[in-house]
Amino acid sequence: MKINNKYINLLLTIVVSMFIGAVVMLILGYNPLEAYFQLFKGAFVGKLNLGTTLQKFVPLLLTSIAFVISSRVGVFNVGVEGELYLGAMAAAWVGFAFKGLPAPIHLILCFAAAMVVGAAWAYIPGSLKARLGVNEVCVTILMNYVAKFITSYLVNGPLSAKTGVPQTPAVADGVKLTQFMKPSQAHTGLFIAIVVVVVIFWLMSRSTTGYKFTSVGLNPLHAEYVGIDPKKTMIRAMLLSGAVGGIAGAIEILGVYGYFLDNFSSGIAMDGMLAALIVKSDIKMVPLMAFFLAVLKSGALGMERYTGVPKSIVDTIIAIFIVFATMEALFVFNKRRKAKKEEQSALPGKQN
Amino acid sequence: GCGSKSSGSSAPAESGTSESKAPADKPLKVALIYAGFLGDKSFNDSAHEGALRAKEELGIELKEMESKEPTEWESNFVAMAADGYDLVIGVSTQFQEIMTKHCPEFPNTKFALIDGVVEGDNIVSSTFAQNEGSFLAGAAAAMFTTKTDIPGVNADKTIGWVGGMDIPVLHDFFIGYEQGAKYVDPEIKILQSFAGTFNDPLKGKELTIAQYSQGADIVMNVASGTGTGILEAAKEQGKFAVGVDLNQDDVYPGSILTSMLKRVDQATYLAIESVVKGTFEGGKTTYLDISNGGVSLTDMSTMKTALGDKFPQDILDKITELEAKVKSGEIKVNAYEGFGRK
Amino acid sequence: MELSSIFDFTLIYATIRAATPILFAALAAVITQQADIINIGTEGIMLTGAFAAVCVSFFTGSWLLALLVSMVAGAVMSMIMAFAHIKYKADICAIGTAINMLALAITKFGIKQFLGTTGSFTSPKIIAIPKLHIALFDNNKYLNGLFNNWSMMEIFGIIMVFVMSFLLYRTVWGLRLRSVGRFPMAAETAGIHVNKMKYQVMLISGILGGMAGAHLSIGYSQMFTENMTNGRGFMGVAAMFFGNANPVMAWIGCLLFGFTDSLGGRLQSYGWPSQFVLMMPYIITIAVLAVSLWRKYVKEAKAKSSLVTK
Amino acid sequence: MESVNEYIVEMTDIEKSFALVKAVSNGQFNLKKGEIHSLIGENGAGKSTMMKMLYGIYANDGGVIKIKGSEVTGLTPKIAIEHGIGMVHQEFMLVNELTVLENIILGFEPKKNMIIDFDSAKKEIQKYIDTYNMDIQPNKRIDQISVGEAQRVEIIKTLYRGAEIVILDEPTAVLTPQECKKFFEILNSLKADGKSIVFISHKLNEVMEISDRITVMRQGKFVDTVNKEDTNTAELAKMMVGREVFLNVAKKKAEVGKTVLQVDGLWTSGEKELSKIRGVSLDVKAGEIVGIAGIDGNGQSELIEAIAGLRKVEKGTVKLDGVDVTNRSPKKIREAGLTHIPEDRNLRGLNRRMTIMDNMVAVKIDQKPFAKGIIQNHKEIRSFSEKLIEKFDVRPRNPLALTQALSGGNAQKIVVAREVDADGKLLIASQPSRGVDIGAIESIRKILNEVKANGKGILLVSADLEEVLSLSDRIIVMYEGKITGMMSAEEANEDNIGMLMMGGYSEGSDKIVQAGGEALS
Ligand SMILES: Nc1ncnc2c1ncn2[C@@H]1O[C@H](COP(=O)(O)OP(=O)(O)OP(=O)(O)O)[C@@H](O)[C@H]1O
Ligand SMILES: Nc1ncnc2c1ncn2[C@@H]1O[C@H](COP(=O)(O)OP(=O)(O)OP(=O)(O)O)[C@@H](O)[C@H]1O
Ligand SMILES: [Mg+2]
Ligand SMILES: [Mg+2]
Repeated sequence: MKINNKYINLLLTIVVSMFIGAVVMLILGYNPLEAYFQLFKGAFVGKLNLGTTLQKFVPLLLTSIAFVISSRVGVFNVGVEGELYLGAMAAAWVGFAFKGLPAPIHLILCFAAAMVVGAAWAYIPGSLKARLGVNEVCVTILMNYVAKFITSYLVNGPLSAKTGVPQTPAVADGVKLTQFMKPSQAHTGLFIAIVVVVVIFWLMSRSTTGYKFTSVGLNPLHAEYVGIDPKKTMIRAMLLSGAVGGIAGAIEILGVYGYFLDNFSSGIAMDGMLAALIVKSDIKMVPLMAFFLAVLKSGALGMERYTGVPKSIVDTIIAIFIVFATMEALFVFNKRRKAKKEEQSALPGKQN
Repeated sequence: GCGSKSSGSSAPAESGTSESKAPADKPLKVALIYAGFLGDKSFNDSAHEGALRAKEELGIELKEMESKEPTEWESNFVAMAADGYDLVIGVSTQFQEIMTKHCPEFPNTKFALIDGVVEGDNIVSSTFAQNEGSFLAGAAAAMFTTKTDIPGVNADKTIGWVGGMDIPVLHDFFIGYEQGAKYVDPEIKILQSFAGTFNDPLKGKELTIAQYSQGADIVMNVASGTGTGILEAAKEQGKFAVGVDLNQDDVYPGSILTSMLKRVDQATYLAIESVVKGTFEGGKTTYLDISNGGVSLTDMSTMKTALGDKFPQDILDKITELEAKVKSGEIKVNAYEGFGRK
Repeated sequence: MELSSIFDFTLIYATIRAATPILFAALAAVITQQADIINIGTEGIMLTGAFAAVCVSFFTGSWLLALLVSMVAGAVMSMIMAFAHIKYKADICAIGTAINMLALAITKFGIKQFLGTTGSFTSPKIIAIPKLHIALFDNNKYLNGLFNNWSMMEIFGIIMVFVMSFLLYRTVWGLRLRSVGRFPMAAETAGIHVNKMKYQVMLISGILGGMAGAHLSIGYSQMFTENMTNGRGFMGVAAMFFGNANPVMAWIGCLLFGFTDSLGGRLQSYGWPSQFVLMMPYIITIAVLAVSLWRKYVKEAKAKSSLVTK
Repeated sequence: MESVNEYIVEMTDIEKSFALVKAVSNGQFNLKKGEIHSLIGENGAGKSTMMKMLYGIYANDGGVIKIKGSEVTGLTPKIAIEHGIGMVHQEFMLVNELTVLENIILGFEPKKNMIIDFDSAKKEIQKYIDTYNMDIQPNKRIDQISVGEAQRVEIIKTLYRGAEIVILDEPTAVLTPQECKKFFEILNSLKADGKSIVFISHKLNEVMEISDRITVMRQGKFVDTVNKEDTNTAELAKMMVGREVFLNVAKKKAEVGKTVLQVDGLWTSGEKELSKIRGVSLDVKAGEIVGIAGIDGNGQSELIEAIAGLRKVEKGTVKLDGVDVTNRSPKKIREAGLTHIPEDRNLRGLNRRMTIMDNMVAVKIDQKPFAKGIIQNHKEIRSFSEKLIEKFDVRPRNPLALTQALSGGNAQKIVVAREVDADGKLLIASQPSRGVDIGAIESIRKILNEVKANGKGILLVSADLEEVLSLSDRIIVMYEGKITGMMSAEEANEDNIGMLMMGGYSEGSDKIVQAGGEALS
């Protein structure tokens, strides 16, 4: 019952945002039916379109899961973007610097490097928070810039392909993830991502690791008292989060580009974080929301390509969509909302 | 200055609605794919200008796709090629890899790459000798910085250079600039900064002011969107700047000595024209340099008007002289790794 | 390398200049944080304010009107957030991020629709917020470099730090606000309308964010560029956390960042690799934060130790 | 004499449901002007809910609330305050980061222009401090004051707001006997000033001592209102629980075995200067209950935390069953045989946002059969917790219920069940019956005695002297982070222990504190 409500709510929210988007388009003199048709088409119809949706879905899914992992232990990890960049760079470096290794081993090495680097990067804000109580939002916002500059330095300096484009040499063909649904850029990284998400889901809901994360996230004092080290656990969750962020980067590099391109992610992880936040880090809803955002993004491309609706309006409508999608209680009817509020406010207040 | 020029940009987007079942003599369908957005007041806008000229003069049908997300560049590119456009133009070096990968898949479509080289029967490429243009700019700046009778110019032999992101092509600009300045005066000091971004004018402004405070009185802008801030700093501080890509002299008349023109518009126009006129020659690379007017400085007329008789005519003379020397090969301008005539 | 031209007296004003946009954003985040709301949407609010300011200034030629309208525009954006968050239970960070996207989109749309261009817009018809010019200082190089031509907003930013400290720690409203953020039930049982307070701070935050935007587009510069905030809103949030939601401490964070940023601008000119110089302000800010908390930690541990007698 | 008008508050046929529970189904409560009226009932009986409706925190679903004879609807805390109602909540409504003064004036600040007039506020508050002889420090922050002081701050807060009707929800749960005595003096002088007082408590002797009338509730329903003169504790207990209650379980001597806990010269940090532990030595043997008596905040919490690995030991050793566990991790210390009922069930004892099932298994999460490697076996966990729920009579019987939805007594039972079942060598029971109703107290005491009989050692800490006296075989008294005395249960009585708790000496104690603080054996 309760779960059903959640999905229905989401659906209703989407309908309302579409309606409002339509009103906006009408006011501006565009035909909403055609625009939505193209949005739909741009996301689903044809290999290129569907493939683009899937290709965009992969990093969104992984970065939102990375965010969810850290939020389990109560860490608000804005730093997935940095982990993604550095993980991508690590994968690219292993990918081109160790050419000649047997492909499967090479591929595993690429991912291992990305995970290690991503995890190491996440270790910094994780341990600062766990040991000194340094606010992680502050640190991760700042660290994202640092990560970007580090990769920018590498790709323009020591690891540059020297082609005039800020990129690394191409990775070995053996480690490139097979693309399917050509000419789109969808690639087998999708399946890797799904496996990662399933593993994480299992880890969070069925394993002692997940239990410990949840326990620490909800009440670190209690966790400490029953013998779970909150600091260690917090750092472990950040390591895992970073590793998943690194995987996201590796998949982008090995699946989409084949080399590291300076500045390749324009806020992928921010969108991932958004997907996670909209559904309040509910791990079951996250893939759905990530997919929804991917559909919007690739549908928007279609809308831009095949209708007269200019990009700026497409962007506006997408943004309005998302604003409405965040409103969880939009369809909780008045009386129930009040009851809900009462229950929430009756819990002893947050007294840090 | 340039702001108003691009105001027509909404028109082509509308014309893109492909009511495609047109008769055989339908206009040529051309798509421009940008690695970024229009409105950068430099590279992209310049290509856009060329395309608009082609539209006006050659009557083509134009579609432009902008995006700052690298993954979308590829899908935009492929979508346009697959959608039956006759000519698809990648407006950035960034399309090199994408075109190498996808152009063979569309043997019946023609492609053009601006600011990079891709081999292929159905592709034309064009590259620029930005180092040569910058050489002239550097020389002009180096001479200008000692003209102390112009208010705002100090006696220090110091000039500045502010770039956007620290990427290879900007180093190609810088190498030429440095060489040009040193050619005029070996003792000159050149301050170099990167903003780390192509779209933060405020950062550009701050860096420029910092260079002014360190003795520079003229700063070259190689920073796309960030550059608007560089130019504004010049005006606000009563100092000077050098524009880039497009003619930016009249953005702040009297503050911008000259602009280094990189005729992206010309390259774009020529590519379109070759298809319209049937002279398209797959595999050809056009190298736009000083000798063919692909890069140059403006005639400084705006500055001349602003300064009146204080305008240092010797700079113009010297530039003309240097231009000739570069053309004749007497001066060889260095290029950054991966650039220069191939 | 000449140290004297790097550590020049102009570095002081450069620091203020670089810190001011972040400072306004930080104050916008501080005030909501006091009510336990993380205002991630500062970035979008600022951008909207910047756009509104340029438009109004361009069309009416009045900077004052432009400033007012930018405040209203910022407030509208923040009230959307407040409404979604308080009434419809939107996750505050989600709606904040969404607002950032919306602001980016509508300003992009607006620049085309109202200003008839794309990307960026400058015009001599944009009237800037005046700078305070004191003719008396003109003849003294130092006084002139240090104190002359400050933008009104730069002065106002500093004033706001103290006004906000006063509001938070001296007034009735501030006391109530702090209780709302820390223990809403306690506030509720003292007869305080928690949600009303939350709406109020969001409104103030929107106004401040709008001003921050106006400062960017008609104070510090006279132009509008797509996404011209470029993460300054986020930096403001970071500064707010740096200062633990205390206005003065957040200001210190902004100054620290502004100082290292300005210093970096000078160091680059001497051939330091640009990326390292550019990442320096971020690293130093993290380091200072970590070290100061570590010192606090050590101090507290010492105070609690049984081996130490007071 | 029983005219309607003499009631200052009348609540009739009150109903209130939450999403899952009917908290109050037939609530009746009348308050006379100038009386102290106790409201008693088991945990979850609906006492707090009734009073929260009167204070406007919850809206009542049914029934009528009259204040001073006229019906009021749409109550909010603000309106309630305007009607002269003040409430001291079970969980203190004090903002930690603010000062005592700021907390008191919150919502009713005196101002000069825009600025808070702290001076006149201080003067006003000083009046109450003087009148009722309540000792508080207005400039301290809440997190720097003791629980007893926080209590007084809460009362002054209601008085400052001009309350004529003062609701006190379990005010004495956290007070020591001495503090309690003082507290009752305050209540009596308030009453003398014509204030009407609602007093919620689980401690029947207190209720008998202070009240004029007593209302009993059971499972959300009104049972009866009686005059104090017409009743006694046994009858009240029966009304509350619905059956006879036996609190004073006969103390059975178990066979005393080897030492399970040996603490030697322990020094550890403290939250306050007075609670720093400076050289404490003690031991607990198998089959005995050692009680630690002392006024809250004299280092008991710190001592327990240090033993349990939750606080760093700065000097000295802790041996558990012969194994040195000084400064080992809580996990390792548990592995060595420690089980621990912590003093604050909400803070440490439970994860309130996890299910009963998850809480029951919290200390065994890595052990077979609940986990194999990192794979959890939810079936085993569930059947295990169902067993414990049954055995310890936790209500509701649903292992998937969140613990935050449980009443205090049932929540405490979960902690007790988990720790007792963990079957260690030593059980530390810190305030095991704080805020728990009389029925639950009875069962918890019974359980502790069983644990002892099974040959475990128990270290009991309680602010409730009666509890320490009735359970312990040996009693240790702590004062300012040191042990001031130790005696066998036979020697102990309220007087000599009370003296030691205040830092004095007692003839009965066989250990004397030396200047350095190290206790001599
Ligand atoms: N001193 C030790 N001697 C023997 N084995 C040890 C020792 N310390 C740790 N181990 C073993 O190493 C493994 C990991 O150690 P640890 O105690 O850190 O567990 P953990 O996974 O960190 O627990 P938690 O996550 O609850 O903190 C466990 O199997 C533990 O039993
Ligand atoms: N906000 C709430 N949401 C849901 N259920 C609640 C809420 N508040 C109280 N309850 C439930 O209502 C019932 C009555 O609770 P109440 O707090 O009034 O009991 P009480 O008599 O004060 O008990 P205690 O002595 O433990 O404080 C309990 O079953 C409790 O779980
Ligand atoms: Mg000079
Ligand atoms: Mg209660």
